[in-house]
Amino acid sequence: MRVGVYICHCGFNIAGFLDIDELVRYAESLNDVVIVRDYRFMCSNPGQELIRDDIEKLNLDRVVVAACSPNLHEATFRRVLSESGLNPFFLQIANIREQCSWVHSDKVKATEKAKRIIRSAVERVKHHTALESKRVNVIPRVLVIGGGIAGISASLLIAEAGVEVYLVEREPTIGGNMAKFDKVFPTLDCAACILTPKMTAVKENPNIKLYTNSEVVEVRGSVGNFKVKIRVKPRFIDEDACTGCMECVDSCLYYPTIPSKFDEKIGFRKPIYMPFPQAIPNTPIINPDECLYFITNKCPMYCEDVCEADAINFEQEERIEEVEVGAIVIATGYKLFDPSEISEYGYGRYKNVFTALQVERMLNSTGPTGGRIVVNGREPERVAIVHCVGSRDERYRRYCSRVCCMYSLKLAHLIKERTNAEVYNFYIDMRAFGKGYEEFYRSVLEEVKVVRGKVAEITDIPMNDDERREVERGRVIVVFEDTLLGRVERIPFDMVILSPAIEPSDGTKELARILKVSLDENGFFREIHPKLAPTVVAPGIFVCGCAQGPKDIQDSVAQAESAAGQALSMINRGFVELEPTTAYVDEEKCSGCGMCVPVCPFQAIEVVSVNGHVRARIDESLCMGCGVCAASCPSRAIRHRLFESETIRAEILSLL
Amino acid sequence: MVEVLSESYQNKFGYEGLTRCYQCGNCTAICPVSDGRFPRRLIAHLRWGRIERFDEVWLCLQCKLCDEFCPRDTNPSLAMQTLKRISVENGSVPPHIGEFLMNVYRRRNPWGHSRMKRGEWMKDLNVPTVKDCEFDWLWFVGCANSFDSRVLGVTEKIARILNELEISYAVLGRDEGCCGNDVKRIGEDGLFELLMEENFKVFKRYGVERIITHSPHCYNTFKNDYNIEVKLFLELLHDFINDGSVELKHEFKKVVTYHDSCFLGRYNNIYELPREILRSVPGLKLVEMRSNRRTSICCGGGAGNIAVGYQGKVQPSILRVKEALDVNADVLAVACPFCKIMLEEASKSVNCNLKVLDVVDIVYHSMYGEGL
Amino acid sequence: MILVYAETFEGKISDVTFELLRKARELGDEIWTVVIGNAEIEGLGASDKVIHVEGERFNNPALHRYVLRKLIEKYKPKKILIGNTPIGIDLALGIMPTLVSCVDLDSKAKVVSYGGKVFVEVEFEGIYLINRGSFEPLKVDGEVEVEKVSIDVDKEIELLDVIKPEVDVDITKADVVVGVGRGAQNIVDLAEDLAESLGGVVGASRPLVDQGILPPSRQVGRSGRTISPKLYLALGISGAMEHVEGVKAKNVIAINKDRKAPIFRISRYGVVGDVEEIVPLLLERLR
Amino acid sequence: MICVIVRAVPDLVEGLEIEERDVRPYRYIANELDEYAVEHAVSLKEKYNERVEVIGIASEDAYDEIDESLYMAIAKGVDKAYKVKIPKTTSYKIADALSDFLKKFDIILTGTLAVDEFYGVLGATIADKLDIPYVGGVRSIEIEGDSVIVKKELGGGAYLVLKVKKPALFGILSLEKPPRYVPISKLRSVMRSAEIEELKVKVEEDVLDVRFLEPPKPEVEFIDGDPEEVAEKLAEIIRGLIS
Repeated sequence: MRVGVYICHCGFNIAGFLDIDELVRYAESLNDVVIVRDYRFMCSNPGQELIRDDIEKLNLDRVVVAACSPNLHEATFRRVLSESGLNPFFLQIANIREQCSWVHSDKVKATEKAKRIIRSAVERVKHHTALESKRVNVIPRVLVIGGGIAGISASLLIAEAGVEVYLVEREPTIGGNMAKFDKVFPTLDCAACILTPKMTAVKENPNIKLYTNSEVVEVRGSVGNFKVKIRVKPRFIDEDACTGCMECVDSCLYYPTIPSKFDEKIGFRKPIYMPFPQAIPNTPIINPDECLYFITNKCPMYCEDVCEADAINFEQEERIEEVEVGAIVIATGYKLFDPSEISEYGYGRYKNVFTALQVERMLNSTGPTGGRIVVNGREPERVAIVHCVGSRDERYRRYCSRVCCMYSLKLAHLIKERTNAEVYNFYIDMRAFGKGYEEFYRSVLEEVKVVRGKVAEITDIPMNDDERREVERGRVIVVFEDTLLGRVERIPFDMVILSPAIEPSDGTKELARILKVSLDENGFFREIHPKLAPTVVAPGIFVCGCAQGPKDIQDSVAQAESAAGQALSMINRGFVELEPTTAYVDEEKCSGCGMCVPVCPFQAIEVVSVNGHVRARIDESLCMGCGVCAASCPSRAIRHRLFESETIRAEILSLL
Repeated sequence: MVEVLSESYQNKFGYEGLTRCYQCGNCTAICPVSDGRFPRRLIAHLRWGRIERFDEVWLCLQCKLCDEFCPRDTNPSLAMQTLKRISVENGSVPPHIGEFLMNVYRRRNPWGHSRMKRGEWMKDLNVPTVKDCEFDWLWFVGCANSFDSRVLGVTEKIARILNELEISYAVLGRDEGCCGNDVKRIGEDGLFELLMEENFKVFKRYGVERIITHSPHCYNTFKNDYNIEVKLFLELLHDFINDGSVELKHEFKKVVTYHDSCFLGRYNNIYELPREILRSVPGLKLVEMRSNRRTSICCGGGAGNIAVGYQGKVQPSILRVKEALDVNADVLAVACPFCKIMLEEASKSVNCNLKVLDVVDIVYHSMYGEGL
Repeated sequence: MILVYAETFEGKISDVTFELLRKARELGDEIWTVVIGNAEIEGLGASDKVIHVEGERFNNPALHRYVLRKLIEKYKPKKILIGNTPIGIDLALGIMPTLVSCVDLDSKAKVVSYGGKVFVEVEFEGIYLINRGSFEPLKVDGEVEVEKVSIDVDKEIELLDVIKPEVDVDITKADVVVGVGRGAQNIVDLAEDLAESLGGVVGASRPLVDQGILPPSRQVGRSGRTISPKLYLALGISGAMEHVEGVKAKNVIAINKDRKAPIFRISRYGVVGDVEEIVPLLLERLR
Repeated sequence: MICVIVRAVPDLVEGLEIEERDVRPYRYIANELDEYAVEHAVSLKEKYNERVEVIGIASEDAYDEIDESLYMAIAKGVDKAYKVKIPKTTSYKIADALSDFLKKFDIILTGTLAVDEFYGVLGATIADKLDIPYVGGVRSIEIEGDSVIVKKELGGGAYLVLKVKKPALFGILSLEKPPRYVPISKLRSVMRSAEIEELKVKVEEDVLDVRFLEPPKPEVEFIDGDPEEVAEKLAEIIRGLIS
């Protein structure tokens, strides 16, 4: 064997800490090593050229690159090998940056460790065998999960490229949280005016198959070839027949007493309802848990009577639809953190404490108050907007929710616009980072009072009797320190608006389980690389919008279109190349016990009969190379390419 | 005057929460005794290693209320304890704290009472001492319960109940020292270590393995600093009420509100135990004050302030009594001798009819129909 | 011959001197009273003779011990009576035994020592530093023989200044303190009047100070001031330890509703009753 | 150079046993006013860079117990500590014995009085023995060249300001600000490292013929009657007490 070892300086990242000369000397002493070279940036063109030259001139048959993590440049160097006529898998990366130079404080000891890392790579690479990559065709259809602004944007872009889209939405209508807003920052556009045309476009695009009131319940397969089960819950009104005349809703004898989820529970609806007038599909829905027909079976069913289109169908049942797609876009969005968890803010206890979304609904002309701000039947004279409710808080959500500062300012502006109230914004740090945001912040500063200090407590109990008189009749007192003045104050308010943290929407964990992808520490979908692959969750699975982390509408849309672009790019190419580092079965040894079947997270293994013997079989197009089956096999019949027992053994022994 | 702390100081005292603080002011806003910028500004100063007004730190009662409200796990109370430690190390403690510490050093109690008189309360009570019997439990009586006339009644009742229940217990009498809980909160670690060494020596001498105590202060330090097995007298009482050994026969027809001791509540998460005991008293109506459980405010007696009373402008004990009056309580129940001392004094200051009673007082009354 | 030291302050003979004269008279020996520095010689009729050591320089009490030493060497008195005061204490001398905190001297001298915890009886002859209030004062006007003596003192102690008490009320220095507690919080004005009529000041227990009824400078107790008046009149004070520890009064009179109130334990006289009822009546009589 | 004399006295808080011919304390402690004197001396050291030494005087019983106070003084900044064992004796004999040792100091401080002192005043006696000026009742001390400016308390809020030529001895009565606190860790490390020199001085015995008695316990006398009567009696009593 002829092994070449290439040690990268990575500028100062490695050379600034490890003794490169020492490493070179050491590598040269290793068995079978015929050439050792070091270079400032091995990943650069001249660096790659060094390897190419050596393969050719020195007849190398194995290459070790001692550099950064294989996540970054393994593909680069594999290509170098393959261009030089060597099998690309005759490469091993020795990670002496992330696992060595960056993380240690003792240079001498670190250099010793780097030597071992290089030695183990050399020992290992000698056991590598030639592998061939496989190609799988990509099904030219895309599943988009979630019909908020991100899901809508992604679906439209894909559909407009002529690719079929299945858009699955859990709620009875698409539009998501954006549909609840009145206006959006910083432009103060009417949210409905810019959203509803897109919603209609979804409805009208023949390439989009819309499933509302539906959920993804199962996903099998892998990149290019996903098999998806969608549960479509009955709406009890035929979408195709319904004209959206709303006669059925009007005729329902039930009083609108059910808190509307869409109106954030400050508005009320009937068991048959349309979340909002521009809902898509423009079809009401009947909630069987609330409808008298379903509960008592004694309803006169006026709705059925008045429906001229005969769209009401109490017989509708839940069904499961199966679709096959090549790529999946996750756009499941967010929900608000429940501020009643912070008991000292009294949300849920005091009638004049609201969440930001509730106020959005109040401000919206289609909302429960028709766009008026009212608290206990009166227009508030003094309004507090509390930023960072649950965000940046070790006790609740540690992260910054990114949009609260801006939407809080927007709410402050809208309240000033609609009422004569005095508005206070309480913030910790004001984060107005986007395009046009600073300008917006500046303009809002002219009309509202902005206080630096986190609200500690909201209470209706006055400190002493004088205050009691002043704050009587339904006011609440906000207790805070103005940290710029260094003064603790208690100000009574008629209305307090909490700007809660943004958190992953309900069911995110379940969906991650179904998709076999991971979530980050805050419960959002974890991207492959936060900087360079922010919308990729796994091969063929993309994420956009708030499902990936809190963000505003423009970022959500940009990300949605990026995800759509990634999906289209895959479909356009028509195939995906699969890593050959998969597991395979040594049929001689396999006893057919089936232990491996349930442990495979990708359902890639089944037990089949081979020549009358029961044997495990691995579908290598589904195998993601995780190795769980190999580890679980009691007879060591499952092996793993590039991670053969001998290879690993050689690697470990050389480290000891 | 700005005092500059060297980095080694910050390292030495090992307080790590500082860099997390984002100066939101929650601690200040929620602190019942804050002058408007304490403790937030001190934390900012500490972070810079430059302290403008060191003496501000002595406002702190180490009640941990700010920790409960801190969104960043900064633990301001720990920062205050650290600053106190620095002050103590420099010998600059305010007179009332110096007096407290000297009293504990010389007499092993906050008030400077005679060590010889520590066992005087038990004169006619038939209380076994470690010297004259075998015992399972050491009853560590604590300074307040041994000396202060306002809580001696509670001590007597505990002794009677222990005797009646035939608990195998004994007290140290004159050999009992100070547990050092508040010494530690003041940041006088040297004195705390001295007390701990001495107490351990005494425990060893008499073969003490398990401790019961009524004072949450003793309980806290035994549990968390000494790491010795310790049980609250109330836990014992709770068990006996539940298994029927203690019968609560007599009605106590009063509206009672319970004041959480910092050292039971925020320090040790014991919120429900005393409430459950109170609820099991027939006729008693339990109501909650505006701040309760984890948001409960301090009586003002912690961190050495019990010796001469809290010296800050705002008396938290008075705020607390007013809270109790706001919910129309007849009785303010406490489970800590310090709380009883401070709140009884405050209820006199407010000039109201609010009675401050220990949970033990109420249980005793319900058991025997007397003692109030 | 008994020598009585007449303590003077700003040219006036202090009251304690007359107390000493009463005892000296009882002892029956010849009495010489020593006045040092410029002073108005008044009320010393009980003594047989006054030795007056004049001189501007001797207005400085710190020099009196050296004058006294010379007088002792010169006249060799058997007993010397001196008030146990901040000035008197300096007159303890190395050349003649001194008995401190003396409260009586007949055949044997009686002394209060060990912080008041022990009485000592001793046969003694020398300088007696006698506690204030031990005897009834005996002030006798009338002619008395004055012998002017001039004495030279070599010690270099120079009087630079005399600082007079600040006008603000200092309860620690008052001879009479009227203490008000929670039971008397509605009659603080009456208590002020009562204190004024007795030439005293008003002190308070902690609750009243906490309520802001009286300033902290008036607080008596562990967390306030320690007072040592001749008379402490405790109105509506139950006598919590906190409070009682600050009371070092010679005489305590307490008025309280509760016969069991601990304040009575340190009281010489007690009244069980309502302060709001009794104080106005008392004030009427004392005016 | 400054010297402070610290006496071990009975710890009155812990109580005493009174026998006719003797008083037996349960514990000893440094005389509080002497500790104030240490405080003054340390302040002088800080301000004028004077060397400060302290001498502890203790009977056989208290000979070990005085150590803590001396170590405390060292922890506060005193440069050197001595101690002397004394038999049953009087201030006069102690003054005789110590005057030689004290000669070299130009400022000597001690408490104006000790709690168990009734026969002689140690400070004043030593001053007379050394033939140097003595001022008792001192609250504050400043050094000005070869003189010392002291503030002497007269009671009732009045003070004398005196200028005294060194060498001199002062009896301390009070402090202008409370004594500094010595962290126990520092005290313990001083106890481990510092040394107290035992001064070999012969102090003569001197036993007085005294009897020790329990002080009379005042009993409260309740004044009964209707309010008018009570007020009348009370007024009479009060007049009697304050006249």
